[in-house]
Amino acid sequence: MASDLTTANPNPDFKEEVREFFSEGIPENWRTRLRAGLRLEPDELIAYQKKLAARGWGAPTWPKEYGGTGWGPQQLYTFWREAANAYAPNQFHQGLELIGPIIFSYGSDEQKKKFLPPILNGDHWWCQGYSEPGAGSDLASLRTRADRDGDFYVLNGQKTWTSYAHVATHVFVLARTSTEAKRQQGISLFLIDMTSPGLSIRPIRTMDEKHHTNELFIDNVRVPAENLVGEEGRGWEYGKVLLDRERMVTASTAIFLQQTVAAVRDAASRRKIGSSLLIDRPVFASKLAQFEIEVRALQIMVRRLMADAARGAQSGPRGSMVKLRWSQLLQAGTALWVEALGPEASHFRALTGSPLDEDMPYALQGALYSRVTSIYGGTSEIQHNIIARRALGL
Amino acid sequence: MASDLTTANPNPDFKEEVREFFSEGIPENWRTRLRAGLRLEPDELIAYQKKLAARGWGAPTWPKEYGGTGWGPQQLYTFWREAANAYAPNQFHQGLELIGPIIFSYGSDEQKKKFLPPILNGDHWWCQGYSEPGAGSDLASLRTRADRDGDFYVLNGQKTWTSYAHVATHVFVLARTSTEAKRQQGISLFLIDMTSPGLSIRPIRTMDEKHHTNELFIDNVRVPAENLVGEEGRGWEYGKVLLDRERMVTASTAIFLQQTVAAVRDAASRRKIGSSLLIDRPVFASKLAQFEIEVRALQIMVRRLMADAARGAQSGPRGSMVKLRWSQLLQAGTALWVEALGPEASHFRALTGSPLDEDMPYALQGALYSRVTSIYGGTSEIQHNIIARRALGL
Amino acid sequence: MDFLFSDEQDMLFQSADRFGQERFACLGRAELLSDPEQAELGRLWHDMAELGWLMLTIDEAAGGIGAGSGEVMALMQAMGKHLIPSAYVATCILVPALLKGDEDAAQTVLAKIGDGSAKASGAFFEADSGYHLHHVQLEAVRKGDTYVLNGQKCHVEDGADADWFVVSARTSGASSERLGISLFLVPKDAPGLEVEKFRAIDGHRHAKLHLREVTNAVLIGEQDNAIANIESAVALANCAHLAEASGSMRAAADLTLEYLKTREQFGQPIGKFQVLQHRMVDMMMGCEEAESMVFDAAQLADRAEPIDPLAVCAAKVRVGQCGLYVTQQAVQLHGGIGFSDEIIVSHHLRRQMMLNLAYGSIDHYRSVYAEGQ
Amino acid sequence: MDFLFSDEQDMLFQSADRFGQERFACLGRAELLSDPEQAELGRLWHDMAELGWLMLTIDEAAGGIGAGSGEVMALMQAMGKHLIPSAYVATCILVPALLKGDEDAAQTVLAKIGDGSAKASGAFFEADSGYHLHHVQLEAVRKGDTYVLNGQKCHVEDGADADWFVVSARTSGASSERLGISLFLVPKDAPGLEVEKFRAIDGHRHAKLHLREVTNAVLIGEQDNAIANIESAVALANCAHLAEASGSMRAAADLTLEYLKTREQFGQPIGKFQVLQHRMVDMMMGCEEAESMVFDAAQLADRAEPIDPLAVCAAKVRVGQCGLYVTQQAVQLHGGIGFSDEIIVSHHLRRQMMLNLAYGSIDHYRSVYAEGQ
Repeated sequence: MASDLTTANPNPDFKEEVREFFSEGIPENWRTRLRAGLRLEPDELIAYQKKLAARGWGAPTWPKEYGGTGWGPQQLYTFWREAANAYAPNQFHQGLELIGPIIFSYGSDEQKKKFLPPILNGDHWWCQGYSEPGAGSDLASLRTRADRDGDFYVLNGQKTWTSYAHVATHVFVLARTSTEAKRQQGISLFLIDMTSPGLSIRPIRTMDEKHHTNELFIDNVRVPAENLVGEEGRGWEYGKVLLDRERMVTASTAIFLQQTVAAVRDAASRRKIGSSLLIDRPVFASKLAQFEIEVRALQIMVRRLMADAARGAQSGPRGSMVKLRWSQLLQAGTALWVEALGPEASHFRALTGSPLDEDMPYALQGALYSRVTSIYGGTSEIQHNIIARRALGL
Repeated sequence: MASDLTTANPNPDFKEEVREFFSEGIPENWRTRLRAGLRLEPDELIAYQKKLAARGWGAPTWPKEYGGTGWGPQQLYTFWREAANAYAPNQFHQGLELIGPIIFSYGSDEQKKKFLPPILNGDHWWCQGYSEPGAGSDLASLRTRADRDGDFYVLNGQKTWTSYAHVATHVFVLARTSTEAKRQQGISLFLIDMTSPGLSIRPIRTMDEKHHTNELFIDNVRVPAENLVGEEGRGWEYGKVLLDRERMVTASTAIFLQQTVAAVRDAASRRKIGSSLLIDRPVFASKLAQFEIEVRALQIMVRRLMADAARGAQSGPRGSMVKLRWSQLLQAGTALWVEALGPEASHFRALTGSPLDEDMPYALQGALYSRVTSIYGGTSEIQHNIIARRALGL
Repeated sequence: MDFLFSDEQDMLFQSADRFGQERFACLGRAELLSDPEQAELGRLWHDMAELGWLMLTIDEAAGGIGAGSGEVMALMQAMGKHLIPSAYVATCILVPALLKGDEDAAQTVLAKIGDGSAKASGAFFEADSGYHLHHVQLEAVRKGDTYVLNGQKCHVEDGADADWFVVSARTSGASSERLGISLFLVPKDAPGLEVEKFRAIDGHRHAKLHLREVTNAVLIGEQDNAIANIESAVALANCAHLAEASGSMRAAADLTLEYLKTREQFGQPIGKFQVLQHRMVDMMMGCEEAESMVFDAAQLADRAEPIDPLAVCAAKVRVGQCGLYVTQQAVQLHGGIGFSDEIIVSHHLRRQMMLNLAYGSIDHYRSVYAEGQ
Repeated sequence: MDFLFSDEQDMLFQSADRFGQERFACLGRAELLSDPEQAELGRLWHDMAELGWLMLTIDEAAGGIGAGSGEVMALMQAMGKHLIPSAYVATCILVPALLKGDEDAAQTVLAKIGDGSAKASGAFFEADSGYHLHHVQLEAVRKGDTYVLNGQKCHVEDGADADWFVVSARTSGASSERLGISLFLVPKDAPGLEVEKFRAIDGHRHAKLHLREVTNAVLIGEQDNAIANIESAVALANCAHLAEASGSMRAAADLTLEYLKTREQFGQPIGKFQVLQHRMVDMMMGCEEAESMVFDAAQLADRAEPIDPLAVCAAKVRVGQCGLYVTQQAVQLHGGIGFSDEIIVSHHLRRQMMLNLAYGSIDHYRSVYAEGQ
């Protein structure tokens, strides 16, 4: 089965099925944003989640018993490739890829019953309350407290970089239930309804001018004890179930980079300089070729990562390497796209209601957004540290 | 005077004088090696030293009282620019730029009288015995010992990377005269005749296939006490006089980079691919332009460095920055040159006595040699450390 | 000027530095820029007029100060340091350089620019022109005493608030010939002129022009022979932008150095991490390289001879690369908050990205350099 | 093969790894390479023949093993790891791929290659051809039963010790046409053939050919239609070289990692310095990227369809870049001794530099990729 990953057409039926699904109904106006490496708006992602769920594909990476597809790496690879080719989005949201798997691995039966189905069908939208102001990459230093009070925990503290908190129905929060333990112990994980009194948010303006993240203030928020995941004090280690899953998330992200390649190629094929097309000018063509070749190399690294998964082998630092290269290439690709647009790329917002070529604002927004991809999820510097320590023994 | 550095033609007479000097007698066969950033053979450098000395220009950076020209930064700049334009070498040797200045700053009158004139007229050739095996960038850990014995010191130890020891008449050596003091103290500086019994050398083969450096074995070598420079135990600090001079040495080196620009341009103007010249092909032209622009930027940084010197101002980290950029650009330039040569660049030595285009071996040798320029004189990593600590306070 | 400001230039820098510090804090930047009335920015412009900055490069004969490029560099470095978003370069550097003749209309515009009562910009780029100033298809046809202009300009730098446009038009020759290009002064309310306005990611406000049978246009300089004038005016605008870029990247680097010394992670200031130290050194080298090139370009521009176009090309390439590198790394080293609007580093990155587009990209100038060398 | 060797391939790798370890130490490398008699290298070649490696890619029909590209990759990675300098790729990959026909002369040469009694190479490049295989000016004119060849080949990879040359010649058409190119088998002692020999910085021995009225040449394959055959043979040679490159860079990286852990400076292993740790990570990423591409190319070459030329172009570009980066940094991190002949890292750098020239540079293949995309 593993070797199927590397042959041209491992399972034509499945591929056709996927292709047919995507042949209808990916809205045209998603395309430009996806090519820029941008995420769609939550309402669009929710609509897409519902559409996938209706087809039974709401959770491609989940086991069947929890409503997932139970696909192996080969099917996932085919699915993502076809999705990328069809300009569908890479369906990542915190419910699907972060708290869902933690709940089905460590949650109580009640929690599974209550929380998993609405993630799949798009009725619940989750955000993640992990980062805290001043903590940055040093997550273990978190200070939000959860004090037991009868059948409740009372939470106090502040979170930051809480993406999509402004549209989320639920948030999962790490909080300290004991101050005696060492830094990474004494931390517990809670599932919280966003309508709970005492929760409030303040948007964080970011340089890409997209409202996607927030500060989250937690002021005497009472959380039912049944919403504690697993045992008290072990919240930190539950995250580890995600480590193994992470390489698949990383792999899928990198597969979608081919959409950016298409964007640059497309823009350069439309732009004329004098009598020649930009794409025919040797210097630009050479830069584009370099970018495409590096993307191709990354795609092959992704196939290797998934071949590891297919045979149940460890991948060592390959997941981190793919994440590092992906952010570098998204940055390079969006910069090239902006370059391909020429002088008008400075037209980001129309002030007089003029129509604006979709390329202009989204390419720029993508280029700006790309800068944060080497910061979030562990900065590139932290990734290097981790690889040096874990894989190289330095 | 300072502003003269920046205007087109500050002192036409001097410039003409220099130009006239160089208009005659720079042998054609030096050109290719100099353009590759390679150093000439010692006998050639000695011949050139004698020629300069005969003109009264044996030591452009020395004060007049010791036989130097007493030139200020503006004249030095003009001199080096013209020398570079004329494909003359950058006259750096250890006698002229290292031990000479230490002797005229800290040496006894006898030492000045005995050692300075032969440096100028090329009769003495010095090498430097500082580095030791295993010490690398950590110079202060040196282990060569000098024990007093009546009117002599007896030296024992081993040095490495002793460039030109195989042709030198003299060597200056750092050795420990006390083991009690802290690491950098208790070190003394000695002037030693290379014919002294107990000195022996072993060549170090290097990847550029040029014999220029050696190991130096010091086995009970007896050195007259009068050859101790200055006071016992202060040898380390005498080197500091060179720090201030170093920026001028760095500046001159960087000025000569324009010879490499000319080499690449020349090779690309001669090479045809199909019906077009390589230099007219947009992708190569773009790479060459990038290289030239960076060299231009470096030359401007050099002018700024010399403008500092002209007004007696500190340069902070500018000298280190120029050294860093110079080695990067020499590496980039020689690689570009090799690229310009095409398939035949793999013809490094003729095995059947065929004539070999001078470009081929020297461009390759230069490309190989360039790799050591980011290692010697403090690796690029050490330079970064120094700038971070001294200039940025990190 | 040997890589130092003169006392006068230094005073100008100090004064602009104070001005930026007092009037242009980062917090509230977004609101200030997005105000459709541009109220505070209008007051800022008025104060700059009072300080005499708006007439800095206008010839003394035309009532200006006639200062050299050293003064421009000093002022622009301070503007870059505080990221003062204004139409200064277009209005006060580019247009005065274009309007060197003695036409009455030009004198009127210059006077109004100098006293702050009007803004202007130069309109050159067209849909297929790339950044080539001599690719001009917008047409001006002589009819009796007037010219009739038809065509588009796809991007006018800082043109959204301009009262006048200095427009390049083809009066003869084919669309890429250097000969046959003329300049016209066109008021924003000329019948037949439509001005579309846009905001960029750095808060600058640009325009796109549609000219349909515009007759209200005054020929500037000699007919058919404007290209040299346009190119040297754009070179001066580029020099000013480069000084702004060097001031901006230095400010971003300084802020980052400060952050490395104060921000703690894993129990120590992050500036103790060697990788960040070396990155910081590379950023400082980028600033040093850029500054040197800017001084050099300013010195060249101060001489009597015309400015060396290759020197400006080289500086556009290298200063642009340094500016991107420095400000990208400034954001990276600040981590998450570097990406937020609330501290100024991300604004520096946005401005550097846009400076690289203004009047031509790195690739454009590198290829011009390659051809000219 | 899913990015793993099969058991057979792994055994081949292990065997070649042992061979390299036992027979090819770094010390004395320079002497061994510079021996004009090539005595030890001759024994090495003989032993490789005994191991059956020399007939690895020769078709079974022609008495060879007919192994696939996975086997070639395994063997070449080990050769790269130990930097075994031999004419293997030219003789045992390129030439067997060129000699696919049933000409008697070809069969004779293949037999001799397989048993180690002869070497051969392909001669394509000319003074003005760049790395374009279809720029052929060397002329072959039919005269009766024979052809008369006149012209030069400026570089024949690993050609100095070849007993036969497979030479591309123009039999019709203009100098850059794809049609009109034919292949000829020419023995080294053919009257009118002059072979100039050269050594490269990696110890490989190349040649330059002058053909003056050479008649002793056998047409291989169909007249005028050789270009596709040449291109696909060169693609296979490139794949083998890429596998060698990945083995070599991995060895250099492993040695450097070991050095970082053992070499002490300033009182600690230099691997404790964060800057060197991150550099090491980047080197390992380069190895990973290169290896993945090499596996991919080998997999592609194993399929029935003809090899995808774009995949090989892409790998030539990226593996080349990774190889240079990794080995340059291996030298840098070793410091002074990295530059010396006495440890192997500098030899890896030299080989990577030369692999980048063999059959075409990074720039050449990137531009072919750009045109083909």
